[in-house]
Amino acid sequence: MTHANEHAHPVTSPKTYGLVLLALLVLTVITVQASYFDFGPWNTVVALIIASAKGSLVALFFMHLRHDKFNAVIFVGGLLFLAIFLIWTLFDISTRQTVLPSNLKTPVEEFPGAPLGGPVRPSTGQPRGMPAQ
Amino acid sequence: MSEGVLHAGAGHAVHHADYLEEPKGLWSWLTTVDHKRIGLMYMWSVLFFFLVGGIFALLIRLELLTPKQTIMDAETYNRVFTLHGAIMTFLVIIPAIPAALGNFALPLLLGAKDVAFPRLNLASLYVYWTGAAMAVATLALGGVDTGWTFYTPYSTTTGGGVTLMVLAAFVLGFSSIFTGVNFIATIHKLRAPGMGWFEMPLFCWGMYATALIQILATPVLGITLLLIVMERVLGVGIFDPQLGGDPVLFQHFFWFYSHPAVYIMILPAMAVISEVIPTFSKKTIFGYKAIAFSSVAIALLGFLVWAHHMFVAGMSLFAGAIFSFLTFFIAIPSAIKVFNWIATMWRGSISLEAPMLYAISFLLIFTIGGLTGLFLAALSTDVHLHDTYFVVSHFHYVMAGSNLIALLAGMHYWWPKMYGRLYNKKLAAISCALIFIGFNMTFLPQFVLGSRGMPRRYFNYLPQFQDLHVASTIGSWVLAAGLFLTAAYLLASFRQPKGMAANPWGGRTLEWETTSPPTTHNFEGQPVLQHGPYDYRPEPAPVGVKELAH
Amino acid sequence: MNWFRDFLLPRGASTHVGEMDGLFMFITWLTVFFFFFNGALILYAVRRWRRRSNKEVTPHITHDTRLELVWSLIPLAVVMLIFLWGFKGYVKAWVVPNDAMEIIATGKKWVWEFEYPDGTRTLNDLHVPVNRPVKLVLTSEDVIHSFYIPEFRLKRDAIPGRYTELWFTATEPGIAQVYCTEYCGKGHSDMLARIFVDTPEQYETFLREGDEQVQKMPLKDLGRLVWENKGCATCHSLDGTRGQGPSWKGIWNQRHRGADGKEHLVDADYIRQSILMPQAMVVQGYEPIMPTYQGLLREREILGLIEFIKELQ
Amino acid sequence: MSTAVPSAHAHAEGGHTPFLQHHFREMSQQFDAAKIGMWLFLVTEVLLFGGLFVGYGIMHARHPEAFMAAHHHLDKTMGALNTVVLLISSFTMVLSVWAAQTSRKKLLILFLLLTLACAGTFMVVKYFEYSHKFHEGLLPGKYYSHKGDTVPGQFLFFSFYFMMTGLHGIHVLLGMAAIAWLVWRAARGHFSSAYYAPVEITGLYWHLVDLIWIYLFPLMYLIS
Repeated sequence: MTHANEHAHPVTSPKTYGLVLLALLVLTVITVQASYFDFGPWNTVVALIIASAKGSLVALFFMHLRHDKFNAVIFVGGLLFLAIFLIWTLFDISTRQTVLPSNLKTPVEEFPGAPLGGPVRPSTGQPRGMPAQ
Repeated sequence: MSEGVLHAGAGHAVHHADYLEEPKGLWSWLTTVDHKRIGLMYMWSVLFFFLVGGIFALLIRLELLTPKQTIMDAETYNRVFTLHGAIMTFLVIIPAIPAALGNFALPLLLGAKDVAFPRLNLASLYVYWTGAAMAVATLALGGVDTGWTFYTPYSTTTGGGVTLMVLAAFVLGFSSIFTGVNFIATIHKLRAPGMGWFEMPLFCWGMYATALIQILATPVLGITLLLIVMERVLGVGIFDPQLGGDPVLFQHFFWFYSHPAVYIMILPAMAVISEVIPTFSKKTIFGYKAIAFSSVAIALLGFLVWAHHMFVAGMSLFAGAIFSFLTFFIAIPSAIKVFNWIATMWRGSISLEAPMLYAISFLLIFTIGGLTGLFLAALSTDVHLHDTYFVVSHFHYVMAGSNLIALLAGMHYWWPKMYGRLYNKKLAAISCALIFIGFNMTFLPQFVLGSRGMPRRYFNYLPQFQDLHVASTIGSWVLAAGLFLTAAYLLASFRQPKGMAANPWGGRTLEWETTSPPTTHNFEGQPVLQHGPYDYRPEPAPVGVKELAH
Repeated sequence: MNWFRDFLLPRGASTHVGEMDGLFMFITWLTVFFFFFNGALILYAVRRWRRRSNKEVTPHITHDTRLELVWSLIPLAVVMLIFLWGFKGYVKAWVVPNDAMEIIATGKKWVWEFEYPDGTRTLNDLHVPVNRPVKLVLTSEDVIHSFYIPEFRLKRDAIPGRYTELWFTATEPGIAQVYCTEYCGKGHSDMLARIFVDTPEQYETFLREGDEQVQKMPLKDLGRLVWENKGCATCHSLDGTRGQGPSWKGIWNQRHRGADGKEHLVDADYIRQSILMPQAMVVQGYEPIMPTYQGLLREREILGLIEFIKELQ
Repeated sequence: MSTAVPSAHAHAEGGHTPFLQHHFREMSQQFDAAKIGMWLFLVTEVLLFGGLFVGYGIMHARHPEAFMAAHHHLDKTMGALNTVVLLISSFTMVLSVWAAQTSRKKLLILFLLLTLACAGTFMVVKYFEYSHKFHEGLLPGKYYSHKGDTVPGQFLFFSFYFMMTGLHGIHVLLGMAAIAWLVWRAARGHFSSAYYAPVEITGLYWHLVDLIWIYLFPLMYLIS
């Protein structure tokens, strides 16, 4: 393993940084403009793709990951575990069956007016902490 | 430091001030950045809380002697088992080996002068003390009765000091993260010259794998605990079904940390055992790479399986199948390790010193602890056994049994290095036997209780379970007797003068090449690795530490 | 080796038992085998190669790939077998037959409430006909509970805001114990219920007139039974100790000060109202946490409770 | 098996700076260790915020209408303004690292102060946004008292809004403290091409704060 000296680290010129900033600002304008268009279910995806492009620019240039493979592995590894966290949790939550008792007449809202097909309050008994009549 | 005195290897008896004596005074200990002193302070703190948590455990067992109320009422009982769990998990088992033994031994094993960030290391100790003080302070607020798992919505609706306890666990998380960051940076950057990744002692691999989990999992626990605080203080609604939240989501958040955290508890134990067995078998470790990689594999696979804690929480068939399937893969690296350790003993020159006795005891207890995990990974048996005493017993075998017995193995192994003194070997053998018998007496009956249907966290129970509870309670007294005996002879060792040889066990790792106890800067100069960590071949070349001009 | 199984496991009384018990015993024997196998290897090694002199030289064996493969692949095969076996049983326990009779079970601190297809309700006592598939739809009103029947080898969490289900076919008449296995506070260990596995005739009678024995009982004994079985005992003591609710000892004909500041005489009407509309009058210093028993108690059972309380002087 | 690699030559090189800690052999080792440490810490930060992002994602999927309706209370212009301010602060931060790398002391202090100014602007804008929300009763959890909601559950969005931007805001404040400390040290001439690890790792932290905002901005202000 070679030990680079502290002053031997590659120095990026301010001009490059300026261009990166410019790109980031342009992407910000794009993402704001894109929010006025309706891509249907892809809205969030588009927003996140643009955010990831910006994030990559920051990480690669401002955080020097371009020249820093080792720490890039650490960082990407961290993101990978975040992804596992999200995907595994979603996997369970989204594959749960919506079991409903057959005698459930109307969905009783969990809070007033909630248009939810999912969780409902049980049909019997009083809610916890209901004030005395 | 003695200037100009060169040590060419083990066995030199030139007396100079060691890290225990120099500098002197309480203040110098409280402000020290020496990893060895921090490790010792961690160790004694952990042992103190082990005593506290252990007393709670004895109270629990005493209460369960009879089916109805014995010595306390239901509310007190709930608080006592919560405190037992929270103290033992967050204050004892998680820091036990990494923060105490790891801090003491890791830099020595790597041939480094200190960990990469000594001040962060000290900060971690103070954070630990702060968290511990907060956890104890909950007693003043009426205790906590949620169980250490803080399941919502119970934990967000019950009274008492839950908020403070949750914040305490949050703070303790930082101490764990600091240790993890420190160890990874240390292992990457401070290995002795000549020490490649595969010349590292396996203890370091274990610590590395542990540190990975500490870094990747602990922050999620942090945010989960903050969310509970927010739920209690602001009613933010994310885990509250009345407000549109989902209590099952909490379980995902919690187990994303807490399942890998189980490996924070077992990997360091395996790390210690991987040092003790070759030393006392005087034989090179069998399958070095397999053991090293299986540590990392356990650490990483551990992140994929947490949902097996939720098989009976209404999970879909498909999800259940996937999580069960993945869980079984943890069994492979664990099995590899056990067989590799036994293979290391094979054709060795086995010396049954106290650390080796504890290591053998670990092997047997871990065999039971590991294999009973299969019951809980398999779907149909888990449905029957989940949340019963079977689970209680299984995790005590893995966490309490394996982790704490490995802690004892490590303490007995490095005690001469820490203090330059030796304990009474006969008493050590007796107490090791007492602990082994007491432990099995306490927890074997609990497997049967569980498979017969005794649920966990029960204050009252049906009379049919009493016989086994009585057996378990008596076992807990035997276990306690063994532990008190250990404490007694370890403390008694301080009455002897310091005079241990540098390498009393004939170990081949670097810590044995400096004096016992070491000086503040561990080594005279920078040690350079001359042979592998478990190389017991007789060799003509001079062994070990070579001096470098400083 | 049936004695060993009978030592480890409770009586089996549902169609899920066979699958689970077979796997359970398989892993048990595996554990026992490897414990003694590893123990024997260690013991042998320690006896055979005990150190006699510090000068002993040991062979330098770093690894043996073939051997290591053996002890990686054999465990792999075994655990895959266990996975498939466990999965098979789980699928069976998961897929509810179409003709299953549906009963709704609601957990609340610290009772189980059951609602039958015909609208009958019971507390803590679940009556099911033998040899007929029964589906339980579980939910909770407050915190998470878990419905556990060891003799059926079944367990499922009852989660507030969600419904979960489990099903079984009870195979022999008798009584099976139900436990709550998700920690839910002070009364967790008293949150017990019983499943009465009835013959078809018994079940019909139950639906018609409630439990047979109960109908014949003297009123005050019935009152005590209700107190024990319907969850009263969790909060109301008989010996004057303060629980979640006031003790019943000596309250008959006494005056209670309510949260509204008014005094109420404890008489039959008062007791009836407290049972059916508990929130109408909460005794000062207690939380308004008692659930209503409207529709849950038969008239005779309420009379029984009144008689029972009368006796507690 | 590798043989010994003597590294004695490193001592002479590192020995002249007073900032080499005793347990490191040379400056580059110390610098690399500090960077690894910082990156590991950043990973913990990512997972800390990650928990909130996961919670947000799942609650959003559960209550899409509520989140949609609630986000209209946020001001896109303010959010965009803050995004730009933070991006510029990242730019000035990276320039201060460059100034330190090239031993330009005055520029280093200037850029650090500019970064501080941007961070301050960010917090001021946040202050106005928060006080506006408070005024309208758009508070988290049980304090939510906004009138005239058409979709229930909007308070959930604001629970996340305040928790996520609040945690982010705390990080901005901590970053400001760290940068102020850098200014103090830079003024004393501690940093040069031979030693600038604190500037570098504070910069990394600061960019992460920026990076998190880059995701918060569309998720909070721009969902549709």
